[in-house]
Amino acid sequence: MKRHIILEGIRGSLNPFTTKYPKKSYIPPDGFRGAAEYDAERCVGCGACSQQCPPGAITYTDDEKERKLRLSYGVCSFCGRCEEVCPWDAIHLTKKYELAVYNREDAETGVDIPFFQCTECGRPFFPYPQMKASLEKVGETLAEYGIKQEELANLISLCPTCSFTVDKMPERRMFMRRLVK
Amino acid sequence: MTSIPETLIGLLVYPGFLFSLVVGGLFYWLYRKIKARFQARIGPPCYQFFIDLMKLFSKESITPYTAGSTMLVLAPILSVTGLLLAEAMLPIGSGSVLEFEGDLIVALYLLALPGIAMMIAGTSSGSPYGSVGSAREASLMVGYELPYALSVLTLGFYVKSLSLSVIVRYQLVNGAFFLRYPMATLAFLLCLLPKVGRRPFDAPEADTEIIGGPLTEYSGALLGLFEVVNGLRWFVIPAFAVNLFFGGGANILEFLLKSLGLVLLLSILDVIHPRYRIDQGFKFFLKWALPLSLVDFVRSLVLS
Amino acid sequence: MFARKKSPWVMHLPCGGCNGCDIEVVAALTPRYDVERFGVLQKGTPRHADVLLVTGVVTAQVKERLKRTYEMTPNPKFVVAFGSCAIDGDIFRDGYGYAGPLDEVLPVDTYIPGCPPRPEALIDGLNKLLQKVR
Amino acid sequence: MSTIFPIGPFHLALKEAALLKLEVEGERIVGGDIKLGYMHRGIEELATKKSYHSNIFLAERVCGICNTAHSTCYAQTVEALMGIDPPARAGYIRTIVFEAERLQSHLLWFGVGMHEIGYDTAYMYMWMEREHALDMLEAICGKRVNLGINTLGGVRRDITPDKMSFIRTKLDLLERAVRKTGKLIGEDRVVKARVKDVGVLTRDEAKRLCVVGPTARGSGVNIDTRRDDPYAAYPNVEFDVPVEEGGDVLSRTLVRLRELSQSIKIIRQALNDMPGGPIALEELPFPRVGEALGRVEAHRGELVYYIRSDGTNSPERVKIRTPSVVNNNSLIPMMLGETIADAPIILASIDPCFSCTDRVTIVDVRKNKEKTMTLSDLRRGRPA
Repeated sequence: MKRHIILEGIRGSLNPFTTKYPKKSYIPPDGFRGAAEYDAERCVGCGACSQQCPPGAITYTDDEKERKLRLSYGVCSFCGRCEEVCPWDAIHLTKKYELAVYNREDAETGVDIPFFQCTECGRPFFPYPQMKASLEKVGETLAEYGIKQEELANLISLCPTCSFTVDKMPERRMFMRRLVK
Repeated sequence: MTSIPETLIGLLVYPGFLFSLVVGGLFYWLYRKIKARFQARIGPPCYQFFIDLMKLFSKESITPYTAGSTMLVLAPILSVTGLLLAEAMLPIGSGSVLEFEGDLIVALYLLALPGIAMMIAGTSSGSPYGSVGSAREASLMVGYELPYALSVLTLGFYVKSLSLSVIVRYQLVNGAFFLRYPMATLAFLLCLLPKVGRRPFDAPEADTEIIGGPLTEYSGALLGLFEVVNGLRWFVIPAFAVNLFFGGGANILEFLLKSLGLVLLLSILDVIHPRYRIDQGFKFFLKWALPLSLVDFVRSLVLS
Repeated sequence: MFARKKSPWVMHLPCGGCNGCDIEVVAALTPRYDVERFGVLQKGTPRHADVLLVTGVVTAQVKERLKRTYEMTPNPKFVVAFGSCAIDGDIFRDGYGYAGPLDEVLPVDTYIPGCPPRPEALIDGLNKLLQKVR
Repeated sequence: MSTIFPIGPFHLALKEAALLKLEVEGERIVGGDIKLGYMHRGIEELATKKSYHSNIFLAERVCGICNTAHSTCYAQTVEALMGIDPPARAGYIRTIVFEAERLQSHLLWFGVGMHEIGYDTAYMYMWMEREHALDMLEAICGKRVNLGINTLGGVRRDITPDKMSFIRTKLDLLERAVRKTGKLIGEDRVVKARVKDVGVLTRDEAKRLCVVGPTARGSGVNIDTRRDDPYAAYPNVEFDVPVEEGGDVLSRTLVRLRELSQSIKIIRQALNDMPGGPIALEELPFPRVGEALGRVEAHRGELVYYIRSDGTNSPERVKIRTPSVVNNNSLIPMMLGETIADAPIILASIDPCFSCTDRVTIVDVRKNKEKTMTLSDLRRGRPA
């Protein structure tokens, strides 16, 4: 009646099932959903991840110079939604799982995206890489309508306040008219 | 007759407290290691028991407001003392520290002290888990003490002496008792399991049912004392059995090897069994251990 | 102290989590991860514990109990927040049942983020905690 | 004279916080009460604040052990609201993950059940074998727990051919483990002594209390949502629904044991018959105004989701009826007349999941001022 457990025990004691973890690190399989990390080269600071994050782990704050995107691992549910929605393929779930820290504030990652400064007043108002990327994307289409990229770039390089000032108004109106046509 | 300093050394260093604590600690580690290996795990390192002790003695001891504090402190001390005195009476290798006619009976009942201390600990802690634990300990003791004492007395009646050293010497000449009285030996071994608090009779300390049992409220140094008891009993109780049924030992090495074998047996029994419910455990002793010991007891009365 | 580093007895306090962390804690005790090789034992009563391992969000109901359990633990004691829920509330942080992060209730020594963290992360976290113990 | 014997809120037998107050006379249980709500997180209210998509991850975190059951049920309910059907391949993947999770959940249960009766060696073995099921899940979904495989209109990860062969090797290991489990538990006399005729729930009582899942099937009530109202790929696979008549802990154990081999059978079939095609729909319509009800057979019994939509981006009302809600009611009738030593195994035998349950109780933070012996007595200073 105890035969099975004794056999099992002998088999178990001959080859233990235990990993050698702290000495030999564990490599998770492909597709493992570990800590998410930003690719600073690719991120344009659009904040799509922050919009879609189910627990709201990704937040961004804008200051004078840059947009600070922050992902707090203490809130993150490691679902991989950010990776799914990122239009620029700039956030990835890595295979990292050893995340223990002493302070709650340390458990975070993020990127700082510099702002584009208004050519007129010098006020920063928009993430620079996002502007560059969207210009590239939109530029080709607009070229078919005979609008040059520089023209567009000139216009959107003004902050909302400046682009609605009196001396800029006619230029903007002309542009909009051509766009609508 | 030995002098007082010698007795003290015998009691506290060798073969008393320190020696048996070290050996008991190693035996306890062995038990944990066997358990781990049987479960396909690695298990703790060999110094684990001593590390645990050091840590527990460096920790704060909390006396719960509801507990009877005197009894709470006395219980582990009672337990340690009982085991130590019993240990002093056992002939380990050659000769014991305290030796007198009738020491068998005294050792028998000194070894019941840890159980009684458990009961005191449980009732005095004022926790419901503790009181349930001590009630279980009590009912289990009623179950196992009778076959336990009977199987020991079997030997006493056979050699017509209540002295441990006489029994051991008799065995050295005429062969170990477990050949002569296999049933009493079996009953005695069964009673050892609840004595060391192991499965299938560990209901008093069943962690999934009543958390820590009687020890629920203990912390720090007092818990450390109970850990000491735990270590000591892993040596003293197998040693008692070796002396009584397995012919003691001509020298210390033989003695230790025999105890080691017994520890291995107890560990494996523990590992392959689930826990009996308390009434089932009680019934088990009445149904199996008591008749077994009774048969050999009657046999020894007739034979002697 | 050396002894303290080698024998952390853990009491596991499951608060209002989803169970995910709880089963990973138990998985750490079982053959594949076997934390007993580092001297870790799971204890059922706070009196025996050195490390309180808190999993799950701190709900309004469990808050008082947590404080009480912490009081019952003898010194020196350490608290580990296991899983994102205990650290900052994870996905439940907007709900009305959430009563704030764990470190507003108890002083937390080590945070182990993850939802749930792998048992390896628990071993790693305990190692980091014990490095801090002097 | 009866005393109150508390189990919980933090207790080794419970992997979650709950307080079970048992009135005992000596060791015998004469009455009792369950106090839940320690895990109340307000999920149903929270679900109305989040978008339909985010709620998948919220539903998953209702319970970590049966998380795919929750997310599948939620996704199916929302898909019903949207009026779409996920691709066939997605249904098969859902079925595979669902059954793999049932494997790990039942093995987990065996481990916990054995732990309650002190059979630590068997407990360790069950959890060792469970690691194979977890490996399988990790390979498919990228995580051991909280798998996140479901999305609206399909699944997020595909099962590639090399993953398929990995799953097959793990299934062989698990099949061997299931056979061994049967021997370990079925042929052990001490285990039998602990679980036979303990915690009996008769068939009539089971029907009266409306219990579901293995608890009901252990009492001879033949219900299984997978067969009665098939979803995902269940209409296309063959399997039996094990039913035992005994109604005691042993019957519930045997039901789970036989379900394990059925799960392996289902996964094998699903792997073999898996059709090609996309794994998720590209375009999703907006949920129509109205309500929908979805149900699946979770590992503990029937799980029901009710969602009402008001045409916005987040549901107007989400109601979750988890199996543990109904099964918990059967606890006290089962425990009456048994001893304290049996309480944990009876408690475990229904596989209670309090994190599933604690969603709708009223939050009550008043201090525990009863005169009975509760956990407050364990405190250093008793409240005056």
